[in-house]
Amino acid sequence: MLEIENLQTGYGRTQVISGVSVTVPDGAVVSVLGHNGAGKTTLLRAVVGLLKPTAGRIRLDGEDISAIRPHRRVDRGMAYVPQGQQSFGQLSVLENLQLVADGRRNSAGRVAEALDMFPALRPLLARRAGLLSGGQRQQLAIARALITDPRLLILDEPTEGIQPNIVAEIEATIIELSQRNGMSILLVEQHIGFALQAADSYYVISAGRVSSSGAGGAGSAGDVRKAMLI
Amino acid sequence: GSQIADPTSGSSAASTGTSCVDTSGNSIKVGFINSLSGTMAISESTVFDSLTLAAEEINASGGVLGKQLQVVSEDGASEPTKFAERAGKLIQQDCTAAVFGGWTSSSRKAMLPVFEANDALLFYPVQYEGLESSKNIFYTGATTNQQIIPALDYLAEQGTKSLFLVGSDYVFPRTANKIIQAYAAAKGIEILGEEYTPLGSTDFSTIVNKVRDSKADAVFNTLNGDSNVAFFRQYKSVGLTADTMPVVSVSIAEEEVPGVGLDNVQGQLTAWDYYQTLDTPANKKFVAAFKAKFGAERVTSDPMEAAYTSLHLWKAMVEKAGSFEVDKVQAAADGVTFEAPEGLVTVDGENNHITKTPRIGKINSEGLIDTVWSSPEAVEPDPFLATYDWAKDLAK
Amino acid sequence: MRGLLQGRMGTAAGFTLGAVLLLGVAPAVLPAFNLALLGKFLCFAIVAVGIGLAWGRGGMLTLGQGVFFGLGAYIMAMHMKLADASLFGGSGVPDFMSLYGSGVVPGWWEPFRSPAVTLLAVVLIPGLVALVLGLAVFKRRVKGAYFAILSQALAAAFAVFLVGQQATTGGSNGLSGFRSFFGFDLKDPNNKVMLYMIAATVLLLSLALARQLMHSRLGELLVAVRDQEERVRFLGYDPATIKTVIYVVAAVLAGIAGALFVPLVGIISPADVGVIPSIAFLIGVAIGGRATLLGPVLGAVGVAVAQAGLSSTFPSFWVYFQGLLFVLVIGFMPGGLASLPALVGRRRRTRSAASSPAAPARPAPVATSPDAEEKATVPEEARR
Amino acid sequence: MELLIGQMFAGLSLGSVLLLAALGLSLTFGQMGVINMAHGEVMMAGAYTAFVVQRAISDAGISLLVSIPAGFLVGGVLGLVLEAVLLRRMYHRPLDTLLVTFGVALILQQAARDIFGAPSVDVRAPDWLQGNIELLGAPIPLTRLFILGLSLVCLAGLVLLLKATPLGRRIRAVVLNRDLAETIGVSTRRSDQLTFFIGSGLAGVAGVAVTLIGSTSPYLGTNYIVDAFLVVVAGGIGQIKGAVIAAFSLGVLQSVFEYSTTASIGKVLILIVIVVFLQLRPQGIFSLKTRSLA
Amino acid sequence: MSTPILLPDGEPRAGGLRHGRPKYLEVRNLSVSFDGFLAVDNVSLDVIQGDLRFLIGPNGAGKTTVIDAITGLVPATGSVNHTGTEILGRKVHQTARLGVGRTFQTASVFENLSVLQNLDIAAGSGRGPLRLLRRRKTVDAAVEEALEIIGLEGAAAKKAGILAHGQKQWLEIGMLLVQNSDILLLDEPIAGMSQDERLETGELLRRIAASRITLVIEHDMDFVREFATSVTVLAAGKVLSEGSVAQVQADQKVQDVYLGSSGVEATDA
Ligand SMILES: Nc1ncnc2c1ncn2[C@@H]1O[C@H](COP(=O)(O)OP(=O)(O)OP(=O)(O)O)[C@@H](O)[C@H]1O
Ligand SMILES: Nc1ncnc2c1ncn2[C@@H]1O[C@H](COP(=O)(O)OP(=O)(O)OP(=O)(O)O)[C@@H](O)[C@H]1O
Ligand SMILES: [Mg+2]
Ligand SMILES: [Mg+2]
Repeated sequence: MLEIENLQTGYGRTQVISGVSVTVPDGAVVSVLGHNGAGKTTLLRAVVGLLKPTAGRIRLDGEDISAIRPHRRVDRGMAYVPQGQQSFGQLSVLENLQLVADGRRNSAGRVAEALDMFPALRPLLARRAGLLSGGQRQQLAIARALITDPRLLILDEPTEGIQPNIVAEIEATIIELSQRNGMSILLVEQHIGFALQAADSYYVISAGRVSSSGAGGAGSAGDVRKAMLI
Repeated sequence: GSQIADPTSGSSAASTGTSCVDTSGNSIKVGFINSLSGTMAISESTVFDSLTLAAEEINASGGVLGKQLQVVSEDGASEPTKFAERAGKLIQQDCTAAVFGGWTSSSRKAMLPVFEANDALLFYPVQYEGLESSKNIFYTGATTNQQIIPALDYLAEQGTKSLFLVGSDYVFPRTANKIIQAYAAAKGIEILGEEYTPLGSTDFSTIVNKVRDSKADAVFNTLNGDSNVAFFRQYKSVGLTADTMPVVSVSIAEEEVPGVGLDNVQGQLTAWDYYQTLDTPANKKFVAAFKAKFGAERVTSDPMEAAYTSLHLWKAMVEKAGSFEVDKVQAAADGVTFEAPEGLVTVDGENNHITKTPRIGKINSEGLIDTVWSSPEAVEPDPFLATYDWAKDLAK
Repeated sequence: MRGLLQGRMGTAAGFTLGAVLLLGVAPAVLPAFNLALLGKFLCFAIVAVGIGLAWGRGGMLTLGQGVFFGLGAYIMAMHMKLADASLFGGSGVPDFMSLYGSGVVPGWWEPFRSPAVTLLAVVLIPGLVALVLGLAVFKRRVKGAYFAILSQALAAAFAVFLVGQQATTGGSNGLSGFRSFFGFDLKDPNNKVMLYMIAATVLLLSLALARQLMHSRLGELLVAVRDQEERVRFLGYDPATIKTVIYVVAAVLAGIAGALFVPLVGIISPADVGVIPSIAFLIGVAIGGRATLLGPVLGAVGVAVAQAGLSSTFPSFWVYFQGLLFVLVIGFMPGGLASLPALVGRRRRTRSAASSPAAPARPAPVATSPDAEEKATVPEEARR
Repeated sequence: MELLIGQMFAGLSLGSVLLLAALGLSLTFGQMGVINMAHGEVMMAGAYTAFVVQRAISDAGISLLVSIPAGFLVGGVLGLVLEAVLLRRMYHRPLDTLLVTFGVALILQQAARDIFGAPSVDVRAPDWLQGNIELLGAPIPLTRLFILGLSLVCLAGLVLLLKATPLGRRIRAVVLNRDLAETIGVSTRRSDQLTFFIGSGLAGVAGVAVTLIGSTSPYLGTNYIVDAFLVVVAGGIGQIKGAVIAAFSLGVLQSVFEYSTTASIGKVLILIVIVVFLQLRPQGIFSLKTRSLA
Repeated sequence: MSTPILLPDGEPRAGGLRHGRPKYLEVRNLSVSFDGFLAVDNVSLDVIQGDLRFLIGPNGAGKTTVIDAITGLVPATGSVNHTGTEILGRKVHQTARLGVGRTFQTASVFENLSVLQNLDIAAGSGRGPLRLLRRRKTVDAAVEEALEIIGLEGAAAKKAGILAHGQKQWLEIGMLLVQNSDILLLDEPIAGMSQDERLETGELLRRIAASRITLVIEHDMDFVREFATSVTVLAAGKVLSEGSVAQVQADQKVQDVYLGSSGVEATDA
């Protein structure tokens, strides 16, 4: 599905990612772990196209997409939930969802489906997204991403700031999306437990490089902890 | 520096204007100062053109005292401060023998101290509000008694009993209207309103409502520039016409008519001392020369004629004095004449103004202005209106 | 610590050099006309120093400095008119008042007969007006574009107002035709040199003041307020106060510059205080480098010199040139010329160190602030 | 009575001119944060378009009807170029756009002078807009009525576009968070270009409209720009509703002030009213709150 | 390093300091309404110096709004008493000067200033105008200590904008410390941190809480279990439960709306 090959990127003069390779096979869940500031978000921003790689390649279904604008990548089946509960603050919750559904088949149905997945949003439909609480906004962000029916879902710390019982739900949703719908998922997550439980494989990033990687599953937690302490 | 101890002796230190004018070669420098950029460029560039024409004519006829004129041109950029600065440059750095130009009162007021301090000469070619006389400035445009008062006389003669005054908010309209008020009070004309709009303003709906409501016999218009366009369009759109309520304008000349739109101003009145249509030999020559140089579609106007005249008058003064020196030129000025396009003009050495022939015109269907009334003879300049009884209180 | 000392010495040396050039060399080599012209440019430079503080440092885009410039200038002009009237006319009534007005000096002119009151007012009135305006505006959290447009409207209103008061402010003619300056004859070339020297000295002083402010804690706080005004509140500061202080400083500098402009140029009119001149004040600041100390000064003088040189020879070209300056400098070089060395340096460095991940980081771009030039302005000791 | 109606209408029509001038700004300034000082010059371009069209089609009526879409197109294209060459790199520096576009304004003014000459040119009003109708004795100029109608049509079109179409949602989304918009599949480039095209196009239309009442000269824009910005600011940035209320209140207020005092004092009073008003409502008539600190 | 000024030794404990005259935060009947919607509904709450209180509850429960109200960011009714002083109804900066400090759900530091400058500004709200006009010659002892506490000594001269997310949050905590607030209100201070960073931060919070009034909003229950000395649960704007971690966890209502897998979110209409 997605191959990141020896990617380098950064901000201005600062190189943040220096040669990272990550592969997300079709239908697989891949977790990326790493310390604060390790460059996880930066990596994802490059994958979705918000940052230009200075070297390396990003392939989607075998095709190099490094030069393609972010909104075109969405058309090819990518969806992105950025870190930090982002939404269009002055648009209503409904408009936030419609925005993505616009121009797609059965747009009303898509919005309804997304709301079924996050029923907490229903009573808030008319409220401006900027007034929602952090957690509400995060749910909105995930719902919005799912409306496009992505084949590859990219999530940056999706459970950050979410109440425990919803976290459990989001986790279940993610696993379900991958298992039932065969969606490929690239997940950045700080909860080692969940990150590994859900993942088919994991990568640990530190100082802009992959410091360790392996197959997922709860069993690998020890390896990961060790990798992250270094 | 020198502190002024005794105010009366103050001026003795003043004459630092040891002139740097170079009269040794076979050419002599003169300065032109006009706004070639900014909002006033519209009007002032036409003056620049006619000054250029005059300079070429003079050079072609052998120059002044045998010296060819060498023109140094400066841009006043429509800012008084710039005029003051650039005038300083023309005098001190370029060492010009005389400077020609300026349009707005503010540019003239800004330059006046510069010319006085350096004891240099400025020729100012535009009708203005009067109440001024400097030995360093020659005024070749009309002062109030050569334009506004004749216009009022004409209106009174036509039986006008009431007037509405509309003007741009600056010194010329305000002073003109002060004179009109005094005149009206003396002659029993009723002033039904006096309105000013900021320069460049384009919304006259309130003012035309007021004018229409006043039912005055005529409007006296001292608006300047683009405001005239808006005023006349909106004047017409509330149903006012030259027949129902004529407008006398003192700042609309031939070159402004197309912009205002002939439909909107045809038949309205103007007050100037010169129109392109004047039938004098000097004017025929002037218009022909101008069109030959700048194009047949160009028109000539009063300020252009006054500028053209000013350069020729200076030539006459210098040749009478036999010198380019400022004090000699000043001394020779009185009585100098020139057969100008508007008719014979004579310099009044008393106040440095010239005699002029006031004319009322009517805008015709070609956008030119036909004379409908003309003063029987040239009028002596009276910038302080000293000869008018009713104006006694105006300038203290 | 060594860095600090070097910085200090460097500054002292630079300051001395500037003083020698402005106060020693310029009067010696420049002809009278050019010296007076330079004096006028220095007035613009003083305004620019204030704008540099308010805009470059504080993020307050003041499109209305013409108001304060005008206040200072008109106060000085009123005094000079009154003084001339008593010295030369004897009547005590300025000439234009008897020509266009009632011939009676209005009450609010009278205080400015006194030289002392005038000098105080030149500083205090722009300062007070800025204080009231600043408090009113900043306390209500008017900022960014609102503030810019409001201040622009103010400049427009001020100019329209002045034009309308023909009898008391000279209307569109403004005030001109001055003969003496606190008893000094304005025609005397020595006195003109003295005026220039005053302007140069004031400029040097205002630079010193600006430097002190920039490097003080207040300067740091100002940057904090510029970037995250709301956050500053939670630390116990009132951003409105901080902004107002700097706004007042900028206004006072503009006022003093205006007051010096009048005797140097010999006229002040509404055309010098409205919207266009107010924006024109900004161009030099932007070109020189708004957030630096010297950038605004060099930019202001540079633009003025270029204009004096180019505008008469190529009037329409000058307008294009001026427009292009705005477009190119602000659009493509927001740090102004001051950022040029840094830009060139960076390019060179990136070329040589392209692959090193250890290259020092650049700050994230922050809304409202051009980030490129900021680097140069962090106090040395913070770098240790 | 007659005068009252005349003055009421004067206020409304002044308001409609302000609104027309401010609508496009409300879009480019309010939605995109670009303080476009060249907006007035885009109006000027629209006005000269009317002039050029009238030279080609001498019938004033047809030429007016052709000029409106043509002015929209010319203004829009000018906006597109401006956006593509300059403003796209400046969206994170809103205050700087003010100065850059001021430079553009200078250049456009000078260009107009060099192309069309400094004196103003004449654009004739069609016969069917000459004169006026009487309303209870007060003359209502037809040109004014036409402009009022035109501004309402433009307003309705804009509101519909922004509030009721996906396009409008996209435009608003891009303004709020460019990166996010891009990553959910919205082409920010297209949206920016479109916004600018429409906003500047509206300015072009405004330019065509004002040829009916004022002069067509290189300085046409400078007469409107400050007022137009004040309308947007007083209305609340990005609030079209607010801009409408502000435009008409300012129009009516100005005609009242102008009637009871003088035009100059009226102008100063208006500005003072706005400053005071912003004291009471610093974010304009309408404002949107969010919880973010910024 | 001289004697610590910011962080005296000690451990937080439920109920706060038992001796001396501890400072306290007393919230009574606090309500916040947004256009008729009651985001905070009659909340009463006491935190005593030395207690490390956690505020938990569903998304949208009103936790952040409680802090917003205490710090003067949103208008509220009721009373908030800081050791005998009413602090409700004041402007934000006045409240801050009364010793109330906070962090934000998304880190907000001055990105264009260095770490040192950030701290220095935080330390300085009490400075007189004259000191403000002078340049900073020395580093305040408190600032120096804070740098060490938050582990950013090495980064003192760096611009805050280039710090990693977690470091920014530490910097914010450091700013609170030098600000010398009695009351610290922290909104999800460990969001986005990795496991070991969480632990470090938790330890830091314990040290801080030993001598201050500390209220922390958090969703990570592991973290709450590890570090809280007492917990208040907010749901739909009301206090749902209060007590030790164990007590709260055992509360069926808390399980229903927050912890448990029942998954019903507190709707707020
Ligand atoms: N806009 C930016 N400009 C410059 N540097 C940046 C920018 N954004 C991030 N960085 C730097 O890049 C590095 C990696 O940041 P990134 O956000 O990718 O980390 P992360 O692994 O996602 O961390 P976290 O877990 O805190 O989200 C950090 O050092 C950060 O300071
Ligand atoms: N200004 C406002 N106008 C209207 N509603 C608001 C406003 N601010 C907050 N709300 C609403 O108030 C409720 C409480 O929000 P708050 O941010 O306090 O929740 P929270 O407990 O901090 O949630 P989270 O854990 O998700 O951060 C939410 O439903 C939110 O949508
Ligand atoms: Mg991240
Ligand atoms: Mg919250």
